[in-house]
Amino acid sequence: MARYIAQRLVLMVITLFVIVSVSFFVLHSMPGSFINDPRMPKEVKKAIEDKYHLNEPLIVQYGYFLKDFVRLDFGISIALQPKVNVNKILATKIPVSMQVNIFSLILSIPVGIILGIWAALKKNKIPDHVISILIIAFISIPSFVFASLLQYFIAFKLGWFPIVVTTEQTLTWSKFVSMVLPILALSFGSIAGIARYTRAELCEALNSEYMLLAKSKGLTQVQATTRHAMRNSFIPLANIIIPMFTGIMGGSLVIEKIFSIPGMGSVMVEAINAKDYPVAMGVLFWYSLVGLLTILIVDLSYGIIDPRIRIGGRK
Amino acid sequence: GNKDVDSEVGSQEVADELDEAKENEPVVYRIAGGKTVTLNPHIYQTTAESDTMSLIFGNLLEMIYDEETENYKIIGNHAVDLPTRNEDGTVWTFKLKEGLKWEDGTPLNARDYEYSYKMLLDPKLKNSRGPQVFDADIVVVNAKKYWDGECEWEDVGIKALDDYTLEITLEFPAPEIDFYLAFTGGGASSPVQEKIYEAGMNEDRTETNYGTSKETTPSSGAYKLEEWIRDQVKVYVKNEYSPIKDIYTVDRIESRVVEDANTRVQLFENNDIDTVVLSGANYDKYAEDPRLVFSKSTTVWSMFINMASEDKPFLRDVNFRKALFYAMDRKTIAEDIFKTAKPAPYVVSSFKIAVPSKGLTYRETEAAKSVLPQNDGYDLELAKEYFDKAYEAYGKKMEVEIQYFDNSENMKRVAELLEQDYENLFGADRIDIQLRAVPWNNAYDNMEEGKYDLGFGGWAGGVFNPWSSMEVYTQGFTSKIDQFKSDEFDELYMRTVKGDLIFKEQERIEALAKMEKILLDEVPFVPMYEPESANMFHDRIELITKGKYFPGVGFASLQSHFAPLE
Amino acid sequence: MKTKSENKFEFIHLDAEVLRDEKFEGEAIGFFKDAMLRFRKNRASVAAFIIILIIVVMSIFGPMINEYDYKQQNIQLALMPARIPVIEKLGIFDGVKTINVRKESIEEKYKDSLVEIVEEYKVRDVDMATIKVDMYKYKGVKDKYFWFGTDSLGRDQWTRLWRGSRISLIIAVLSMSVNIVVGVIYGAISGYYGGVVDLIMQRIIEVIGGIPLMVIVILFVLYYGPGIIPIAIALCLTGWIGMSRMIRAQFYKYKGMEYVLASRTLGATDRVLIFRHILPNAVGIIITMSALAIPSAIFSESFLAYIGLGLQAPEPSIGVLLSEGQQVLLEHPHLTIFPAFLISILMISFNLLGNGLRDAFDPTLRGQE
Amino acid sequence: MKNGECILEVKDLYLTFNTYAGKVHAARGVNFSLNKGETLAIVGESGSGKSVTARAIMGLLPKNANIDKGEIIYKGRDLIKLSDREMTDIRGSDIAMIFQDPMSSLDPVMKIGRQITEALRIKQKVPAAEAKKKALRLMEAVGIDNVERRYNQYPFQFSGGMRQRIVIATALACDPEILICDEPTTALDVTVQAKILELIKEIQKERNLSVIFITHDLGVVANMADRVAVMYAGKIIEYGTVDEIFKDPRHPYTMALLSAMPDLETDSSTELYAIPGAPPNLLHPPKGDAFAPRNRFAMRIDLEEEPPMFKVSDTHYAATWLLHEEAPTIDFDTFKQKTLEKRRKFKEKEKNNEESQKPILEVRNLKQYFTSGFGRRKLVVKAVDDISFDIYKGEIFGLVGESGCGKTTTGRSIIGLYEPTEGEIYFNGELISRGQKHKGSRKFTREISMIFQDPIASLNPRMTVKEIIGEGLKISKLYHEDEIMERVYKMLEIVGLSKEHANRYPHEFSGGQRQRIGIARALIVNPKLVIADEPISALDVSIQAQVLNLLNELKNEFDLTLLFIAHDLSVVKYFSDRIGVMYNGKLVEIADADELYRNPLHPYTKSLLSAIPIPNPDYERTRKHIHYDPSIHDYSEEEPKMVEVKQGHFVYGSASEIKEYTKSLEIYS
Ligand SMILES: Nc1ncnc2c1ncn2[C@@H]1O[C@H](COP(=O)(O)OP(=O)(O)OP(=O)(O)O)[C@@H](O)[C@H]1O
Ligand SMILES: Nc1ncnc2c1ncn2[C@@H]1O[C@H](COP(=O)(O)OP(=O)(O)OP(=O)(O)O)[C@@H](O)[C@H]1O
Ligand SMILES: [Mg+2]
Ligand SMILES: [Mg+2]
Repeated sequence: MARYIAQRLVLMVITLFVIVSVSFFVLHSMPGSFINDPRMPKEVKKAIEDKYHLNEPLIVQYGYFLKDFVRLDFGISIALQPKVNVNKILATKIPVSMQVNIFSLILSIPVGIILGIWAALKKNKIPDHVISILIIAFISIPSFVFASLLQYFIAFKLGWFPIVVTTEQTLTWSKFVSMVLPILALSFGSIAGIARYTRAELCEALNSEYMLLAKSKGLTQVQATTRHAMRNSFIPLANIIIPMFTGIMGGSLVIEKIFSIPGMGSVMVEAINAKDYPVAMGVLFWYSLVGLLTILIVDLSYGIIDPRIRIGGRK
Repeated sequence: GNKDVDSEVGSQEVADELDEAKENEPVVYRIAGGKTVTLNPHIYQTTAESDTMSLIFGNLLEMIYDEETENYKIIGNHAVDLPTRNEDGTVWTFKLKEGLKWEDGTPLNARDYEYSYKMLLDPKLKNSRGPQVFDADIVVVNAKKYWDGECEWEDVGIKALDDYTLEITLEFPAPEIDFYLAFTGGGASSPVQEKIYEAGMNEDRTETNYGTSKETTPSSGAYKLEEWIRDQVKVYVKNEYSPIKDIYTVDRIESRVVEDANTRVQLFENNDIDTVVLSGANYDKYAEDPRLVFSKSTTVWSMFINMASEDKPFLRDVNFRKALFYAMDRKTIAEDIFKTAKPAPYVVSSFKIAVPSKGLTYRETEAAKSVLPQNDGYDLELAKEYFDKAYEAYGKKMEVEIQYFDNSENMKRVAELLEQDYENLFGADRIDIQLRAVPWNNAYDNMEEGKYDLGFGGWAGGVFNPWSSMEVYTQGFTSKIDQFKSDEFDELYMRTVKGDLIFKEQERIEALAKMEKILLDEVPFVPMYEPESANMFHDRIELITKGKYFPGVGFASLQSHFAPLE
Repeated sequence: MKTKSENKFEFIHLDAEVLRDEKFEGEAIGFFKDAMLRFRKNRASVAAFIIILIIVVMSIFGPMINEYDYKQQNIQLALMPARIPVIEKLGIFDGVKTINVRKESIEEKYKDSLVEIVEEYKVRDVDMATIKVDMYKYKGVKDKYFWFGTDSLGRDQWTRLWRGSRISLIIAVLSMSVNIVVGVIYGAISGYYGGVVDLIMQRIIEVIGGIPLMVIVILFVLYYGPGIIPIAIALCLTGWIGMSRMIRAQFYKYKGMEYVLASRTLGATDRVLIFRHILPNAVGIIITMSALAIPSAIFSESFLAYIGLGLQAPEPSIGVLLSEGQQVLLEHPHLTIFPAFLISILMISFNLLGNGLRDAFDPTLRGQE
Repeated sequence: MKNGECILEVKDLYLTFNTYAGKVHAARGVNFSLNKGETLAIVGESGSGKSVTARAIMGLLPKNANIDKGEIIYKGRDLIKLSDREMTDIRGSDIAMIFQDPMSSLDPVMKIGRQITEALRIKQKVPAAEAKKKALRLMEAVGIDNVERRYNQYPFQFSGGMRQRIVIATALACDPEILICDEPTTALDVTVQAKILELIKEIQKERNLSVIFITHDLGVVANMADRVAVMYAGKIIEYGTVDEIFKDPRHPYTMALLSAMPDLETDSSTELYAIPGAPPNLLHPPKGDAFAPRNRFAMRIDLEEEPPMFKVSDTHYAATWLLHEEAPTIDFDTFKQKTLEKRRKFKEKEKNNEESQKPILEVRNLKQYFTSGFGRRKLVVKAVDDISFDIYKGEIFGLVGESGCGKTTTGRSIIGLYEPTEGEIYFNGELISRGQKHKGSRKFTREISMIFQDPIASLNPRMTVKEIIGEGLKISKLYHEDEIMERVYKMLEIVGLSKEHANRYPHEFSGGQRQRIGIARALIVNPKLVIADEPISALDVSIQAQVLNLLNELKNEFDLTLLFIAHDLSVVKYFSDRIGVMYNGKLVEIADADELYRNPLHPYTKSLLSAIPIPNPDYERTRKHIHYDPSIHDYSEEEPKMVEVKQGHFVYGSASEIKEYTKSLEIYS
């Protein structure tokens, strides 16, 4: 096992390196400069760009980048938060998004699963249809419309929740209350995703032979479903749920903007728009790393959930 | 001077006064705005940042609203009074107040100023605000050389003669108002605290983290940061050590980052913030609201024409450009698309002051009125006439592309409107207009490189110096986005800004009118409108300016009267 | 009686040599025909299919139904609320708008068009009122009907919406087609040859998938301008990955099937095996994935429009309309409601269609259901 | 309740399924009763409604099923009327069921122990320790060793046979009174099957269980049952004691079924009896006797009226008009006479001529290893491990062995689907074992073709029959389109299908027909050697005969040489000239078919032979199954070899074993 993980990690490092390198060249081939003051004299602009080696051949810049990169240092931001270390920017932004995301997870996983189970058990009956329609509706209404409506009606018109998230740094009750709407807005999508997936997997599991055996043992439908079908559906479910866990570090551009959450949502887009290469590269690296780790975790989780793989049997 | 990104986002500073009844309750002013990128005064970029800096960074001088004269006024802040100058206006001397202190109580004196300028111009740091002292209204001796690393600091014309005397030596004489303005407000000319600036320096002395967090942003101004959470909130409270703190009535400013315009309006309606800037989309709803006040801008937005186009010779034809000029429906653009803007068939904004002593704007002068075209420059007959000529000369269908900014709905609409208007007026068989969305900084790059046909742009400039704003149209200007070239124009510019006309009020104004006329005749760009933003202030605020917007101080909300919060 | 029953107990097959297999009745039913038969029995999917057809037809002819043009502006009639004949009698979509005005201007401006005063209040000692105004009367165009209202330049939203859905659909179909072609070829090669080829090809996918879509899309739009084709291609840059994974899985599954082996023992070439034997199995999946890919492409397009990477004006798309509408959502909801409704309907329909197709093409359900 | 008393009674059970195509009438009035302590076997072709009936008893019907009428009386209660909750109490504790497929009926992610104790813990609230004790006892009872360790393992760590034992243990955990076994051994090897059957019998005796045993294998029935019910098209058409059914069947279907089984006595020179046609489509159940269209003795009334149950004896009933007093009497003997006399005789094998002395195929030291994974996870499966044999022209070489022993792999290596890890294969004296990619070997492989096991999986569902059959010709590019068509039609004719079938798709055909299409595909290219990989194991008994007859016929007509792979020894014996027995990747014995049956030497061969179920209750009662334990071989000192102990009789063993084998040979003769 350890050896397998080691092998995977080595492969991952290589992949990551290629991703980062390709991205480096792609990013740096964007036209434009991070200095967007058109009144600045040309030579001043050039001098400042020179300071960041931006006028040198790409390959030389790549060399500079690699030198720091091996220490996982992406340097300082040049446009988004000038002079602030990229990793530090991420370290302040990620927890903010995480706070909301964690609650959204806590909400969406059980709700999604329960809806999925319910729909599967009532397959092709009214609850199933209602849930299915809801799921598609959740998926199909763009989040910026959805979040705006939530904010307008529930926060502004009804006044049940604050319009924007409060600024407290620790998680207090009032902060939590203010996060309810963004949490909801974030959750609809994942609830729908989980429910849909659960339903599909469960429908399959419910028709399996071991369910028959379980029922012929005298278990009730509910017992058989929870004890057997759910467990077996969990393997494919891990495929979408685990990425949700690792995805909590990201933020939603739209929802964070609407509810004024200073999280990760807009960082990448802004960094690209502002040509803030260090930030863009940093975000890209950490996200790719998390992404690849997620794939690895998903693969390993199969082993944890499925004894056939854990104990080394063949599928 | 900055390029305006989008006129919809204006500045947000305001003030108030203590209510007699609730003496001990601090006056709180709550605002919402965009993100602050940096508070390092040597590298900031936007007006929003300089507005913030004005609160926390003191300077030698300060511009305030004077209730008596009902106008703005420049007073000494760290300086005892206005500076003195030598005869030809090249050497200026500030006397500093005694007992000035930084936020932490350590003394602040002329040496801090000198250090600060030294750092601003440091050849290794390559601060982007450096050009402010060698490529702006004032040009300090040898500043550019030092920035380039070509001379010693001793050669630069900025000296702390002693702890309380600062001497600035200029390469060219400067009018008083230009010189004063260079030392008001917070920004590159405010001092930085050496201790913190040095502590944040990296090994190579190429970067410092000054102004990147609350800890690294010491106050020398009327307010100090109590809290700064990046991209979320800033709280300012009065700085006890500030010599001018009593001018402001507001004790505490809470500023929230809210990027979504709808959200801001809801927060305002919900009484969570005290003021809001309305976008065009939200304006309709409040069009008749008595709380509305309007702020002005120094920018005239124009449609630039690539008058040196290689592949489209008709763009080089002044008749064609004039046709575009006269066919532009400025009123519709200003009133129906932007809602709050004003049609502007001219180059110099109506907000710019020509006679600072009287507060007289350039547009109010006779000289300016004489160059103003009729009927806002909207004359379809004339336009057609010009177009026919141009069309005849070219002989075939003209295909032009308008580039617009991809982040501005309104600019898109303007482009859409122009497409329809021009095609309808000149005939879709004779002119075909294409639209192209471009990220705004790329749009400017394209224009600089002459890779465009028609494109929107606008220059902001100092309110008090309409002349120096003309630099952008001179041939020598390095970031030129138009393709206009005129020796006559350049000469006039040199004379009004660095030459013989500097201190000759009337001739200077006439020269400006002449420059404007040259531009309007050549039409390197078609002026469209000047933005005004609609602001709303909460009932509890009574603006000291009575809703008028003044150069340099805006609505002076921080000096205004505030009723207590419920 | 007796004879009759004797007759009854007479052997009838005795002489027949060998009993032969029964003859078939009816037509031979091919795989697709069978799938279609089963698809037709799924009522929800058929309904969804019909709705999609209607939308497609409307996206072609919708803009021609009324007298307006998608780019014809009439700035005097900007932001008119929706007004639909007949339905207006029900009190909705009747061109009435609620606005806040000074009380004095009711007399001055809105006297004729006033429908109702909802509320009166004071701001800064000025009398204000919330009133309902018939905007069509107010603007003096009582004879006009903008079914879905107008946008901020006074263009007819109905026309723009259908025009927009046409363009969204074109983008979606374009990007989907490219995704399918690339995905199928890539997945087929990777899955069929397996081994080292597969290993390398999968690593390439990992890398491509690792580069954030945003960067590529922005670059693309920067270089090629925000046209239909660049956006469609931008959506393809990583969009084919999902398809190729599915196809690869199919190939893994089917390349060991006995009939593939059978054909191989007869000396079939790789090409025959891939295109004749294995790929047809993936057709169901391809069709299903396509049906599901279309709404997600429309969705991605609207997201791009939201962050400013929309189409070239004045061309509308559902995404462009939505992102324009969102900015004035609360003030002029008609600009959001209609596109949002359309996109939801499209999504729901395509999803239902996709589900129906999946069932129809599922070989395990063949014959029985 | 005393033995012999009726414990469960199914009365007139009528069951339908709602499908898109219409109502499927799966059970059309099923009547039977089960007595305490007895084993009732229900036999019948696939699709006759056996499983449905069983599931109706358990109350575990699929959602689209409806019970239209009927009663299932258990202890005075009608199970159909019970709510699901009440049924839950009955399931497991009173009536338990074992399903066909042991691979999928255990939850793959739950430990074995928990699966056994689950019902105890949940339903009877037995404390954990006690439940575990009981489970361990049960596991021991079903013949699992090392129970303590096994208790905490997962299903995938068990072999198929052991899993089926666990399923049985699970079913027995709550001490049910009735055990329903729905084809519990069809997925298993003969040897394993024999063990499981023994086990069920033992347990039944021990616990005095009543068992309903569902199967389509008459051999198994003969072994297991006290009474037999024969089902056809959703009805029980005959039931009686096992002797009555096997010795004195009354329904022509039962007779046909019994006649269709090859036994060890018949040899391939005689045609097997095959029931013609295919079972009726239960979407539109026929009027009258459902079997009539396939019945040689159908009478006019059979087409018009459904026959009632006629009583033959107290225990024996049959539903056929033949038992009507006015009908002519057809008993089993007449049936046999009438049908069997008509059987064609195939040409006797001509042995010992010049041609047949020459091997057409020589396999030398063939090794085929599969590796998966890499590094530490590398796993080498020695699917075929050093085997050598020859096949002579015109002969049928049978290859038998348990599942997974490498039979298929051998066949596929020969045809070139795999590149052998080691060893050579010569076809007509030319080396062909260099994998498919070599152009040279393709020419030879065209002369070898293959028939596959699964008639469903081996036909491309998206191609018409004519495309499937014609593909080989098309690929060879030797013929014109018209010529290909002509040959396809001819081939269809030969395999007993007609021209009009050519445009149909495989799913429209029955299993037997599909396999015939597969045979047509293999033969149309005029192969010299045909590898038939279990061509009949997926088919019903009645259809098996059709296919075997066809192969038999074609063999002579086309002058084929066949490598016939199967795990059913009785079929191999019937069909082959020589037989190779494989075990775990190695050939352990090769001999002439008769010789092998007469003188099996290798203990594995003996075990295999003893496990064959024979559809003869008398024989089955006395049969003793010989267990094979591979650990008896001690090859640590002596290298085992393949040795010819008698002319044409090879056996694998170490020198000392060979000596023993030779000795026993002498005793035989
Ligand atoms: N869920 C279902 N939906 C529709 N038809 C079904 C369903 N289950 C079974 N049938 C049909 O009912 C009939 C009887 O099926 P059943 O499974 O009882 O056959 P069987 O005798 O057990 O056959 P086998 O030996 O293949 O297991 C078949 O025609 C089958 O197609
Ligand atoms: N492509 C393959 N890769 C890895 N292992 C394989 C492969 N094909 C077969 N095996 C393994 O080789 C062994 C022999 O398989 P083979 O299919 O030849 O058995 P068989 O005797 O035909 O069994 P059955 O009666 O079940 O068909 C099995 O353990 C099987 O799992
Ligand atoms: Mg069955
Ligand atoms: Mg096999």
